[in-house]
Amino acid sequence: MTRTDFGPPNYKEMLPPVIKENYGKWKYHERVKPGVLLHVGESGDELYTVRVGSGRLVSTDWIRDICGIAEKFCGGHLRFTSRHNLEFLVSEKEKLEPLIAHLKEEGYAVGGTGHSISNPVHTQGWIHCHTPATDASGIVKAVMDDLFEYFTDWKMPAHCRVSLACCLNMCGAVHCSDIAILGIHRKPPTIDHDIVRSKCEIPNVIAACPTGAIRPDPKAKSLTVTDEKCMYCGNCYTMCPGMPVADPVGDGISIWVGGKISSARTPPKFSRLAIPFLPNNPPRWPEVTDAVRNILETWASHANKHERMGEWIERVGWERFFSLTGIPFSVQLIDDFTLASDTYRSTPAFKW
Amino acid sequence: MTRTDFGPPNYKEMLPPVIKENYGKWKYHERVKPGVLLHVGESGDELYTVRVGSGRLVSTDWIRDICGIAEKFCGGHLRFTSRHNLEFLVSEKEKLEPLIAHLKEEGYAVGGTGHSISNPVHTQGWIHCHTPATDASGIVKAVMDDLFEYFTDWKMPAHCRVSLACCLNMCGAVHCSDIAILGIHRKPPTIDHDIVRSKCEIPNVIAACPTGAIRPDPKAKSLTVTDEKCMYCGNCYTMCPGMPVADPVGDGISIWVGGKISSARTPPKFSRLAIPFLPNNPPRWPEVTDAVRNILETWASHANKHERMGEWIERVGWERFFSLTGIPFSVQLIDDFTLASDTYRSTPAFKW
Amino acid sequence: MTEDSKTPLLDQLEEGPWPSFVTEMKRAGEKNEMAKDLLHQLEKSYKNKIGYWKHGGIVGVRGYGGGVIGRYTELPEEFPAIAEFHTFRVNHPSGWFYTTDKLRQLCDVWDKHGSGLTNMHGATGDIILLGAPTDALQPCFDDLAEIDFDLGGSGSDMRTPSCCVGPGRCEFACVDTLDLLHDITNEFQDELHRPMFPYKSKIKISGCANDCVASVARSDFSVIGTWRDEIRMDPDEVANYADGNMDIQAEVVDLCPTGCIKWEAETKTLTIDNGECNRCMHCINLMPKALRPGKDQGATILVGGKAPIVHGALMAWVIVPFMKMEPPYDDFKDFIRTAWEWWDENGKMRERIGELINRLGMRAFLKAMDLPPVPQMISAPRANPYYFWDPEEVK
Amino acid sequence: MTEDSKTPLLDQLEEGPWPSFVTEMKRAGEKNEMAKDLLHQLEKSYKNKIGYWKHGGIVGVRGYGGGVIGRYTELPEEFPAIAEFHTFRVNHPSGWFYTTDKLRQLCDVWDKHGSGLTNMHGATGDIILLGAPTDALQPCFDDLAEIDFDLGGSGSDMRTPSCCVGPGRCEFACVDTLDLLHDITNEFQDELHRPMFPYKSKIKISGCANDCVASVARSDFSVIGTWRDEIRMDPDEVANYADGNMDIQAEVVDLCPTGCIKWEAETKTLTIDNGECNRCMHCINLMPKALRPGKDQGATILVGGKAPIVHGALMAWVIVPFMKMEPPYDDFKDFIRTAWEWWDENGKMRERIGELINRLGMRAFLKAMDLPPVPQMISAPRANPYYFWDPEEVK
Ligand code: SRM
Ligand code: SRM
Ligand code: SRM
Ligand code: SRM
Ligand code: SF4
Ligand code: SF4
Ligand code: SF4
Ligand code: SF4
Ligand code: SF4
Ligand code: SF4
Ligand code: SF4
Ligand code: SF4
Repeated sequence: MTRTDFGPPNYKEMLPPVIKENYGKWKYHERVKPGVLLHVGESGDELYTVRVGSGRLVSTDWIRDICGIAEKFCGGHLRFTSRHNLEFLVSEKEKLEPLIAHLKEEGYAVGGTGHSISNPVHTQGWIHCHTPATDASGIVKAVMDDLFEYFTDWKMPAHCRVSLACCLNMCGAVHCSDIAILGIHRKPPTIDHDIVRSKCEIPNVIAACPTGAIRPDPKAKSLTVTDEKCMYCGNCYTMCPGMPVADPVGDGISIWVGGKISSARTPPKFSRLAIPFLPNNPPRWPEVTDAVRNILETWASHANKHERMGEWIERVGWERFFSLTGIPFSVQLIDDFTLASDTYRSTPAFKW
Repeated sequence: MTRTDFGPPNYKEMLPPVIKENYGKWKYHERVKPGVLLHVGESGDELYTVRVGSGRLVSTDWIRDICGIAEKFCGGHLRFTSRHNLEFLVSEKEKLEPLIAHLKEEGYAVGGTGHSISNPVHTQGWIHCHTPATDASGIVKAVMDDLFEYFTDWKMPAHCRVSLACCLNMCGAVHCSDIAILGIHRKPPTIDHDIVRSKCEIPNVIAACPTGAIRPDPKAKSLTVTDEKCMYCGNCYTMCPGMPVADPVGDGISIWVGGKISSARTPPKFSRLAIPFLPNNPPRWPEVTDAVRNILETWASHANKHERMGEWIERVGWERFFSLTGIPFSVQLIDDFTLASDTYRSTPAFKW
Repeated sequence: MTEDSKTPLLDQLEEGPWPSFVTEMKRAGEKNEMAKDLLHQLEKSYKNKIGYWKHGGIVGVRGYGGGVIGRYTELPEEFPAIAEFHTFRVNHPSGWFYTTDKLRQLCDVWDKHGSGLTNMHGATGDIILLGAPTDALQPCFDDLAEIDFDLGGSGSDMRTPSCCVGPGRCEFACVDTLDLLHDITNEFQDELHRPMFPYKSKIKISGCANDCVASVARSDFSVIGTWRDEIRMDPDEVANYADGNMDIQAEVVDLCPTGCIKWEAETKTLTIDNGECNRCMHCINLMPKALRPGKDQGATILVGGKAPIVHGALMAWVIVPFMKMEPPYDDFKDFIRTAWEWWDENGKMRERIGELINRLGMRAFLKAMDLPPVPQMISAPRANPYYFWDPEEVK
Repeated sequence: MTEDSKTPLLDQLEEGPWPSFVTEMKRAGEKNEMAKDLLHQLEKSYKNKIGYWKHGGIVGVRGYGGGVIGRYTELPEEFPAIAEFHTFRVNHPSGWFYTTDKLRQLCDVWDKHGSGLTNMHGATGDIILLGAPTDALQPCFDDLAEIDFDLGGSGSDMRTPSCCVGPGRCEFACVDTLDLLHDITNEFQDELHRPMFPYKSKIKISGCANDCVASVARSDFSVIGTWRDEIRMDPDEVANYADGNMDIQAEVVDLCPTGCIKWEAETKTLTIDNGECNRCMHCINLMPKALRPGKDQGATILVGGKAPIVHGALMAWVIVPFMKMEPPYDDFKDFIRTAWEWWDENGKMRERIGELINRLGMRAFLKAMDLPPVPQMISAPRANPYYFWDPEEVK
């Protein structure tokens, strides 16, 4: 019998000695410089953290590379962050600068702490998922190449979380990001009746559609889709390969802004639609990188210190967000889903 | 043939000379004292307004009384306000104080301007409507007797609009009032099958129910109601006298707070449920008058200057509203209707 | 209160400083049986905690489809005088201004035909003449017509529109509320008097964002005056307010929702960044002598306000951020007509226009109105990805 | 980039300062056919702007109902090495802490059985081992078990829970996130490994309201550390921050959401009215050396967060304002079990617990959980009158 249900490795065995000794007894931290944190324990012990950007889709070779570095500078300990960055944990101060120098030499990206953008949380895209409307890793690479200075430096009034999901399933906390890049389909599934007949269980496909858009077509022994009811979720495709929703023209990117997770100052907020559609333009998605940079820089140059994207927009108003960014306001942005009426404006007090 | 469609009397013929002359050319106003306004025209002309509380349900004798007063002091002109107060329009300053003295002598209630409570907008109640869950005029009288000092004086940080509606139809802007007193039914209709059979068109009754709670009962040639689906709107009773919803035990009062109409400072707000049920206790509804006074005075003693009820509550938080007023928080206050999820709290940042 | 009073409960409501409707009912009751029976039926309601009215057939006057609310007591044997007790909704003059002559005429007509009891006014704005038997309706209306009082709305029609006092007595008015109201009421007489819509439709007009007629909460079409240029300022008067007992920093500046107004206490200088002002009226309200709305005036039109039946209350939504409002108000009338048409074509029975917009989506409404989407219409863009693309949009 | 490169589009993503996943794919491709085919299929996607994966049957390893995601290329002739390309979700250690030994062991196993490509980590927190053929699954898992790596969740089970770094390296942690995570992951092994629920269920744990693991947005059960007593203050350190380059008035006080914190610049005195503080963390974030969370620590439990499928995204809602969080965490485990039971009994297929609460009403959920309603659960009470009374409540 195989062993089962033994659970994950015990974290206690993974912790470096300085953490074991100061566990739960950290006193304060300082942001030493971009990419470098210092945590000080009640004992007076110091722990430096050097944060390094990661492409997340990495080879075992890369993992061995970073293990080598950690062995050299960190007693063989490292961790990853909730946004998939890599963190080197340095307990001997004298190793800090050599580590940083080594990292820079080897081309690692040090940054992502404090008022910077961090690693965009992202998903599979064309690499491994069956419902994507775009790629994930490629756009992230293009966006981060473009915004690299904001990762390695503190040039923004607050931190800014960029995230990406390649379809409405929104794997990741995309829906509450300062800037969210979301792949969307815009066409109902095309139906390959032969495949439907041969490979799909028609009742299951019908049941899978959340909007009731699919009806049986008994004559054709297949299905029909009421296009106006379809919101392109791809659930039918998951059940039945004869109903793909992906389409090179229909698929692309939407941009959402102003979301937030932390409760610091203001409660968490959902991101809201700012740009309903940009085309897929691999390998560098220039329309997307331009849009993200424009939004980021408009915010960075207008917001107050410590004011997140969503807090800034709430202060100046969405009408000002659109006039300052120059993003055209389009009908797609006006909600017409379940809670729509809560987003309509019931006051003549708005800005021109 | 009768004359039809000739429209309302022309307001131009109703205006006093000072208004005709300064029409659209008023320059500013001053609040002289509670109940008295001064408007000054660009011409320098002055118009004093003396506001008098009205029971709204008045006899022709009362109208003739006030006509007499207006003839004596105001050249035969008067107006009513959007909250059903009476306004005497005085263009000769020397008549102002004699008018006020006369009004006080005759027992009229002068007040309702500025930071005071005004006339509660209200409805028919047991006087003339067929769906009330309570009376209107009686509660208003009881509440205003109790709060009279707040009508004649400026003792509050901002103005406070109290309104009443005797059923969910909410005739009046009850749903956006600082304090709303709302009659509610709490029991599904009782069915008198004989009346249903003899007087009601069953399909129409079924169609009238907004929640689909009514089904035909073909055997009894009558109807049944699925009690759990009924929200006591009385639509069925409107169609069919055999289905009354009113009930001495089921009926009573709910109290709502924090609504607002003007866009001054903050956008309009809906009133929200604070007390789900108080019994009908005529003629003076002491539970209701106590509740209203408690809410009003808690607000008045805690709010900042110019801060309306809803603005205060938003600043301190609903948890504080309940702890300061001592009103128990009950499950009825938690929304479970269409937009419910927008009212749940998605942050650990709240007050104990 | 004598010992054998027949209304011991109501009698208690003759005490206290607030005007007593019971006293009014008694005054009317002295000369009128209907008023007397009404009082006694009400006493019974107070005793038993329940109403005694029922819905009846439709009643009315010749040539009109609405304007009279039918009402019958459940207890005609006990209270025969109010066996039929219908009310008139009489269209009030703009701004509820009256000459006493006019009011006295009205009283005479009502004493002749009805209970002698009224509501001055109803929650929609009408003069409510409270209670007359079926037979009296036509003669009463004929006499009302004689003195130039026409009926208001009821049923599935345009309801009696109303407006704030506006230019009649308020320096803030950015539209001539009284004139606009009178004009459209006359324009839409047919819609007012003959139910023709899926449900009721209300228009209310306020001269500024203070919205003294509560239009945003209770009208399908809310017209609210505003301006597009700059707040007019008289710096000397600003200084006077400061010299008076106003703490301009705390009372004005700190409460400005956009933070666009600044106060320099030393130099007594107030500056407004008008581009960032949302025209909420707060500063103007506090310093009317010093600040005034701009000169390029017009109105914001909001659509969809209503009470909660059946899907919950709605506040009206900005649909036209700015419309000039000058006689003959053609743009506005066209707007209303187009909206009614769309509603009439698409609305279900008892579906207000706001509910229809909610059901079919703002997109469909804007398309029907041929209006461009602008951010002023929303407080925030959608947070969900469920936009249904039109094939036209996908190329 | 040679002229006959087979991946001219992807090659462009090897340039630029951000780490390149293409370089990683090429590195893996040098020793592994799967990685090479993956690269080429991706190039084709880049060219044609479409993906080439399809959903397949269920794959897995013995004794487990989840933890492996099946994947098949639509183009097996063109890319035979990835005809089957399933991924493992491997349960990470709390806080994503590793020794390099452990990681190297993992790399060895993966190089032996799979593509040599990984995600460190997946969006739920697992180690994602990206791509192995069906045959390799069991042997690979056996080797993983050998080095003590167990599978994470997939399908309608409890998904791999995750937590912030917490007491491991953060002075703000009010719960021992790492220990709690490890404990419950072990407690709920069955729920993690054998899909048994209506749909997926996620637990995430953050040590404070900064919520560094984004629990509020993306977990059915969000555990967020907090305190009930007073913020601890070191006045000398406050003064030090002021002497540094922090504008305490502008950066801290003016941004405090409750206005409960005051700064006297002359005396350098900071005072907090803790009764009015909502523990948002802002002031503490800015002055960690001077301010610390209180000592009476525990967690707020929020329920219902999720992505938008099908009714729109939800953020989790406060259900338990405060719960002590100490080993063996029985209260918490009972809470989770009771909630799962209710969900399991009442939930439809593919209905997350937040959607179920929305459908059946908070009232039903609180009743099932035997929890009293408190104002902390809501941001505002209902604005509609549609409460359906229980006959029990009406007497
Ligand atoms: C390492 C990490 C936790 C982990 O377990 O991995 C972490 C670590 C810290 N966070 Fe965080 N946060 C981490 C993800 C997050 C997230 C989650 C996310 O981004 O998906 C959030 C919520 C984001 C949001 O609100 O949208 C988050 C919101 C914060 C905040 C609130 C900022 C705000 O003002 O809104 C603080 C407070 C601050 O920055 O002063 C904070 C503070 C901190 C501190 C200063 C806590 C401490 O004393 O050690 C840590 C260093 C922050 C820094 O980067 O400068 N952390 N932090 C995560 C690093 C992710 C990364 O690689 O970039
Ligand atoms: C691998 C991963 C993305 C990644 O690149 O990291 C992922 C990949 C998939 N997710 Fe996810 N989800 C992943 C984290 C998430 C998250 C984030 C989280 O867990 O914190 C979410 C949002 C939070 C939530 O659960 O609501 C998420 C929300 C979804 C949804 C929408 C669920 C909803 O209720 O709205 C679906 C659709 C579904 O379940 O049918 C979905 C479905 C899928 C499927 C299984 C596609 C499908 O419909 O069959 C994807 C498989 C891709 C593949 O072939 O590898 N995935 N998915 C993440 C899991 C890695 C891990 O175990 O660590
Ligand atoms: C006479 C009347 C208009 C009419 O056509 O009848 C009127 C008249 C004035 N209103 Fe009003 N308002 C009148 C109903 C309203 C309403 C409607 C309602 O209460 O149903 C509102 C909206 C209420 C709400 O927001 O819930 C209203 C919100 C205001 C405001 C905004 C106050 C705020 O800060 O929120 C102002 C500005 C102010 O008070 O400084 C205002 C200001 C004024 C001014 C000062 C305007 C002016 O310059 O003349 C008038 C005297 C106010 C006073 O009473 O001190 N008026 N005012 C109405 C008197 C009703 C009554 O008898 O009490
Ligand atoms: C008389 C009046 C109350 C008062 O005491 O002032 C009144 C009385 C009635 N209203 Fe009303 N409504 C009156 C103003 C309003 C208002 C306020 C307004 O117009 O500004 C509203 C809220 C605004 C709105 O329209 O949404 C209002 C919302 C309703 C509703 C709910 C409509 C909705 O869409 O939610 C109903 C129910 C219905 O139409 O079936 C209703 C129905 C009724 C009926 C006809 C009862 C019925 O279901 O048959 C009442 C007749 C009472 C009677 O026998 O006299 N009444 N009703 C008001 C009309 C007087 C006038 O013409 O001036
Ligand atoms: S977001 Fe959609 S396409 Fe992307 S990994 Fe998740 S389920 Fe797949
Ligand atoms: S894509 Fe989604 S909404 Fe459209 S038919 Fe398929 S299952 Fe239904
Ligand atoms: S609120 Fe209800 S009971 Fe009162 S008058 Fe209006 S419809 Fe009648
Ligand atoms: S009272 Fe309203 S909800 Fe109840 S059965 Fe009658 S019509 Fe339906
Ligand atoms: S709404 Fe404005 S214009 Fe009209 S009365 Fe009120 S303050 Fe004056
Ligand atoms: S009108 Fe309102 S927003 Fe404009 S300056 Fe005055 S207070 Fe500020
Ligand atoms: S959530 Fe709080 S305790 Fe956890 S890492 Fe972030 S700041 Fe520290
Ligand atoms: S934790 Fe937040 S609410 Fe409390 S004092 Fe600090 S900033 Fe203010």
